[in-house]
Amino acid sequence: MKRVYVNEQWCLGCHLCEYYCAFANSGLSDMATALKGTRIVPRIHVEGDNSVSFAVSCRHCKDPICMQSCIAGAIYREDGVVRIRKEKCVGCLTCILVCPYGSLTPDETGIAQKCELCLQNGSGAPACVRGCPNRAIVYEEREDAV
Amino acid sequence: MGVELFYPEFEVVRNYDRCIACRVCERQCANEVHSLLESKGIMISDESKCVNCQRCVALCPTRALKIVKSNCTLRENANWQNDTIREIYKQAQSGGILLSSMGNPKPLPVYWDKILINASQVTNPPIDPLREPMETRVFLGKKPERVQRDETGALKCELPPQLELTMPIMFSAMSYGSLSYNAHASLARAAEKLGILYNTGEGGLHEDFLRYGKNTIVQVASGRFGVHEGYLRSGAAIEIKMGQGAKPGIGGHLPGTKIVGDVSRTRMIPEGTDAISPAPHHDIYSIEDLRQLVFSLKEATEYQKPVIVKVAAVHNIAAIASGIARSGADIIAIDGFRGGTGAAPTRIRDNVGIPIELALAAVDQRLRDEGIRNSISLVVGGSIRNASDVVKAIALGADAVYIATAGLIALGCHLCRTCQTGRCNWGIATQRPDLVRRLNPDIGCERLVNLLTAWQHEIMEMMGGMGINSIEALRGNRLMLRGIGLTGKELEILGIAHAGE
Amino acid sequence: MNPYLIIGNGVAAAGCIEGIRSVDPDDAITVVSAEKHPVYSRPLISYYLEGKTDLNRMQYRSEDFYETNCCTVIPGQAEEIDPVAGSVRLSDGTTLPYRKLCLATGSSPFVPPMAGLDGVRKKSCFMTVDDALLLESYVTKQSDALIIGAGLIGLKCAEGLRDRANSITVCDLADHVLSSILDGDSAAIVQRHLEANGLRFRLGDSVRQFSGSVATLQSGETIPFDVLVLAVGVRANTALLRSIGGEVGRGIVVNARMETSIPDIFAAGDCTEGFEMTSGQNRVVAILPNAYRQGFAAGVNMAGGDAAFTKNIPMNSIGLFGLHIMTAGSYTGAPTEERTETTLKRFYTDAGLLKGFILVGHTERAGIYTSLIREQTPLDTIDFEAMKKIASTSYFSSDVRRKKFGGVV
Amino acid sequence: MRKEGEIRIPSGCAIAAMISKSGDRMCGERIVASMRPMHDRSNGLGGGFAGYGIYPEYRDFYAFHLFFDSRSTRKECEALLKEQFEVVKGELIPIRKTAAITDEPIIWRYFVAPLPSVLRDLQLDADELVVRTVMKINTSLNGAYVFSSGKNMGTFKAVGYPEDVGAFYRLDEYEGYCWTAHGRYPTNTPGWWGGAHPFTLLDCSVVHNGEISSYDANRRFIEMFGYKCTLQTDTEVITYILDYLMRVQKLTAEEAAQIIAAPFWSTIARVSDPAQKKQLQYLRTMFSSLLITGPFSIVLGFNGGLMALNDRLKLRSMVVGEKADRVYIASEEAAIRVMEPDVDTIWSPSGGEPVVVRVTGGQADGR
Repeated sequence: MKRVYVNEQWCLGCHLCEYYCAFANSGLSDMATALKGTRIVPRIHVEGDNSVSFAVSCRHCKDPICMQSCIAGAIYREDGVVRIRKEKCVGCLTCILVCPYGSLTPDETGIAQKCELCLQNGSGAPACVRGCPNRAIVYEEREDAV
Repeated sequence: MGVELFYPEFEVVRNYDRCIACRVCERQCANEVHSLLESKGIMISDESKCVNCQRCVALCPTRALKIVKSNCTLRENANWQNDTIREIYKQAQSGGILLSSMGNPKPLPVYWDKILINASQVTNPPIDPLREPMETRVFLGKKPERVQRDETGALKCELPPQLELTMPIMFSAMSYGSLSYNAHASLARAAEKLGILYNTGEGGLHEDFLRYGKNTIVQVASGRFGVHEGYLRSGAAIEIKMGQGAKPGIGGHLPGTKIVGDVSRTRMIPEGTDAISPAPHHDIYSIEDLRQLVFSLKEATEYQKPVIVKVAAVHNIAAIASGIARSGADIIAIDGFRGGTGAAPTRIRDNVGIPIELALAAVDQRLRDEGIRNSISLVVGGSIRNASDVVKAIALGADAVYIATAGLIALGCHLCRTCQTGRCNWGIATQRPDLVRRLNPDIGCERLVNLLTAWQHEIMEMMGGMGINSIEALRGNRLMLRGIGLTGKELEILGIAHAGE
Repeated sequence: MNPYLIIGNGVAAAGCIEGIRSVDPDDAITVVSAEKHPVYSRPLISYYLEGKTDLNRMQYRSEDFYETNCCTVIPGQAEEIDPVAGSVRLSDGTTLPYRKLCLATGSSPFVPPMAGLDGVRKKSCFMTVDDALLLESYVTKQSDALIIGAGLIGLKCAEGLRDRANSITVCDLADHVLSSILDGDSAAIVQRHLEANGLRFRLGDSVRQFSGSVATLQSGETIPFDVLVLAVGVRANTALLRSIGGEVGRGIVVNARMETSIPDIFAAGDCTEGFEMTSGQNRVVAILPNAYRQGFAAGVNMAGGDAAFTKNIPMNSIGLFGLHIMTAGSYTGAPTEERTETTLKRFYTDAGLLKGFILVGHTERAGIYTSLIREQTPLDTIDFEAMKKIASTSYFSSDVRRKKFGGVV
Repeated sequence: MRKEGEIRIPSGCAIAAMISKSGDRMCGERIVASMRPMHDRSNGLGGGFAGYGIYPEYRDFYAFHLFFDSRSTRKECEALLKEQFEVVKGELIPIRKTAAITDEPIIWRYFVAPLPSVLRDLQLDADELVVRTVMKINTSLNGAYVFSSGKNMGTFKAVGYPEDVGAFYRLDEYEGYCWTAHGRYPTNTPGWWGGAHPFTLLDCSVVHNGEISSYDANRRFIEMFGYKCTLQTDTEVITYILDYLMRVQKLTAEEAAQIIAAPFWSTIARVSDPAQKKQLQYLRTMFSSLLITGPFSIVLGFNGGLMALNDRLKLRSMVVGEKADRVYIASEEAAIRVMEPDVDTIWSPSGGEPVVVRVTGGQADGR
């Protein structure tokens, strides 16, 4: 399946992916309206400093430990995509405690959220990928880990 | 001086209704124009630092930014124009030569725009490039005067070394050092994909790019940076740079701040030292000296590589070209006065040299008058901006063109003309690693390939319109051109008739 | 052929079902359930009281879970295993034959003897959804609740009851809260937060005697209450295996394949004890993530596959009135910490490895810390000093990052 | 309107040719007749013929055909000729006055041989001296125009329809082993006698139908080698190209065809014979400026044979018929049927595929 990958060689640390992510998941049609005056809570985040930076979002593991560990059974896999049933999540954050990539975050209400590849929010391709100015984030099929 | 005598040239216009304070502009501006006013949570700008490179404008996700030319002007004066006065203020403050980058921006004639191209109607059918073969392949190099046959009567089919190009376009010299690693990688990869050549410029060849040797022209300039036997052998051709259109008669000066790491190693000079190319080659003070260097280089490469001699278009270019054609060189490259540069004295850039169109027409005709046009190929550069410029150049008599600025624009250059600062926000003319990273060669290569693929299609369309299905039938085919609004003298030099004739 | 048999119907059982089905899509599975509910998330019962979830959303799997997995659920209590015949007898006398058996019997509340306890009318443990429903029926806005036990269960219960009751007092013999996962120092931060949220504590004390609706503590203090919650501790349900001579410690002893000492009998979940890597010993690590993963491994192996449950460490993520506490591993070796009035980050390292941590009020990317423990990442290969400040994969080498992020994991 | 030489003149046309492989001489009347069914391909502004083997008695002399404006020009020209040539005969070309052909200039022919002393002085071969003389007369002697200069061959052309031109020049009284013919349909000339086809230089004659788009590229290249394209017609430049390739560079007709109608690079890439491939690459690269693009069908006549050739896209019609030792070529099959109603085979050559016919006996001086 296609996943989001980051090539840190090309990441500029511009954080645009975070804003495009937040916008894509806002459900609004205008970015300024959606994000003005808010503290964004994106599902992808840029780590690193000026010399090395990279964006991290869910790896959509084949054997997702977040899903196995979810005390509410709120995390599930659908066609390889690891997703959260938000209405079931109680915000215990066990998923955050177990994810070795740091891919999950609490949303504005304390409920866990993660990248779901923009499959349900009407963006088509992941918004972070489309918004990346330097093709540091790509959405593609890969085999095993390099 | 405590007073800035001039209002900033540009204004940053921020639409606060749209600005979401994401700080992309701040992170992406190497000139530190933007910053967040934490206390109010809003973005502010220091416009005096803005060079109008448009990086912030391009990346602003809500299109909250635009950069406009300040309309704070001095009283109008056709003689003492704003720019003129600004330059005086600058020099009065600095005491130095004014430096600029990229090509001559002055409103001097662009002859390409005064030349029109023909098309077939009725008596001769246009050719549809989507249906019929349309050939743009060219071979650059010397062609012998006579065919030879062996004892059996068969033709001897050996030619002196030729450069094969899928289209009559090459990337002209831009050194590693003046350009970033990623810009060079983009050019090299695109040249390989396109089946054309790029040019190392005078900065030597980074070892990572040795693999693109078949698509590389290695340049030997007056500073001889990075020149060694392996370097000469690693390319497809060798170019001796005698001059550059943006600064004829001037050497080069790459500031020590750009001579870092790999650049220093590739140039074979210590880190931090200024790389100074002398105005002349100190072993070439005459045409016969040039001949010696041409043959030295041929000897060093066993006569396997064509030698290009690049000169700036100056007043007596026709005679110079004739001399070069007889020097043993295989290809002559002429760079017109609108050609770009990473840094040049402003006065030189804006006032020295002649337009490439006139130089090309004069040189091509002169070489034909002397009957030696086929013994040398002619490449022209210096602001070839689009496919029709290419078609016109070929029809005037060029074998191929060199492009550089157009390529850089494809890579993202916005012609802010401040390459000399080394703070290129587009990752092109800089060595700062965080800025270099902004140019992903995957994208750069793709965009260059796209650009030239598009140009090739356009060239084919125009050729087809003229009923020509191979580029060699366009070369020197000046009947396909007509001048518009040109004087009799200009038409005479260009060797074309006026529209309507 | 006899079906796969699972005793218990909790999360470990669900994991076991899914584990079996990942290998064997067809053969019958029988589940013996002591509770009348389909598998639900036990830790959610406090959220139920709090109103953050409901009985429907507490379902661990979808409604058709058993049907789509071809499972037969039999209500009942398993009484005895006949390992020779390969069958289990239920309390109603039914005998269920098995091909492979998985014991997912979980644990039961441990209630120490307390004088007068029988005379308390409104009392409950806090383990099951039935416990929660019972408590819900007891508690009114005017109720004063007394909770015996300031561990995870007791405090989550307190959180769930706070807005439903008039007052809540928590009493524990230990001198600090969450004594199973925090030391006194770190617990103090948590306790202050809980007190600020209206809980009252009586620590280092225990009930000497109940007299109707008044508890008298060892210290002599008397605490009147309307509702009593017993959350002292739990014990693994090991009797079934113990009675046929299987190896049992604090839990049913299993290996990494989740096999017990008796052939064809597996065990998973809170009832087991297995190798725990940070202590280097067998331990009962009764946490939900383990239950599922152990169940799944057991299921795979029962169906003839090969799966191992490894990298087992204790870990907990618990939120109390908005304050998150995350802990993992063992608190052995040298601690280093950073703290504020309300937050704490403490790491325990030993022999160049991270052994455990306590985070109070920090959650960001905590899984990276957990992975350092589980992967036994040598700390000298990363910038651990920076990592301690904020978890980030940027402190790994770019090579490691390429491996982590470059492909399918 | 300006005439040939003052402006570039493209034109559409009819062409025809016939040749006897064994060198049998054929009466000129047949070739004249072949042009009648193609009447509509001309517009009366030019017609002409070239015959090979027509002057057997003067076979060793260059036969110069000239138009003169006036007697004085003729005298001036004759004086010039005599400086470098021995003129063995000079006479008016016989004509038959008809109503269809008017305003004729003074039309003379001379049979000449270069003076050996001149060749020695100038270090030139005879052909080259002839070429230079032709160029000189045609560029600098106003009112004189050499329209034929080969040995044992001659060109006859005029303003008018070709069939009338044939009658005017009394071609029924000539016999040759090879004839080519041309009817002209120029689009921007009032018609000029010198501008009619065939165009010749030495024995090389070209009739051409088409409008080449490579004209100026070809012209500016070929002019490097002493040729002067004074008429600015396609035929002229093609003639010079073929003269340059075949006489100066000593290439064969087939090799010349591989240059002017070079195969596409993609075609060359598919050639399996490596030697052949290399030659095609070589010729195309070496003489790239002599590639002719745009529509053309030409018949090149030379002593001892002819070559018919289409542009590589075959944008003009051309058919070839054969009967016994005779080969017929024409823009339209109808013309061939007039020359030989009962041909053995008839076909249409592909674009860029040269049809070369060589004569093995009779009057031919083979190349």
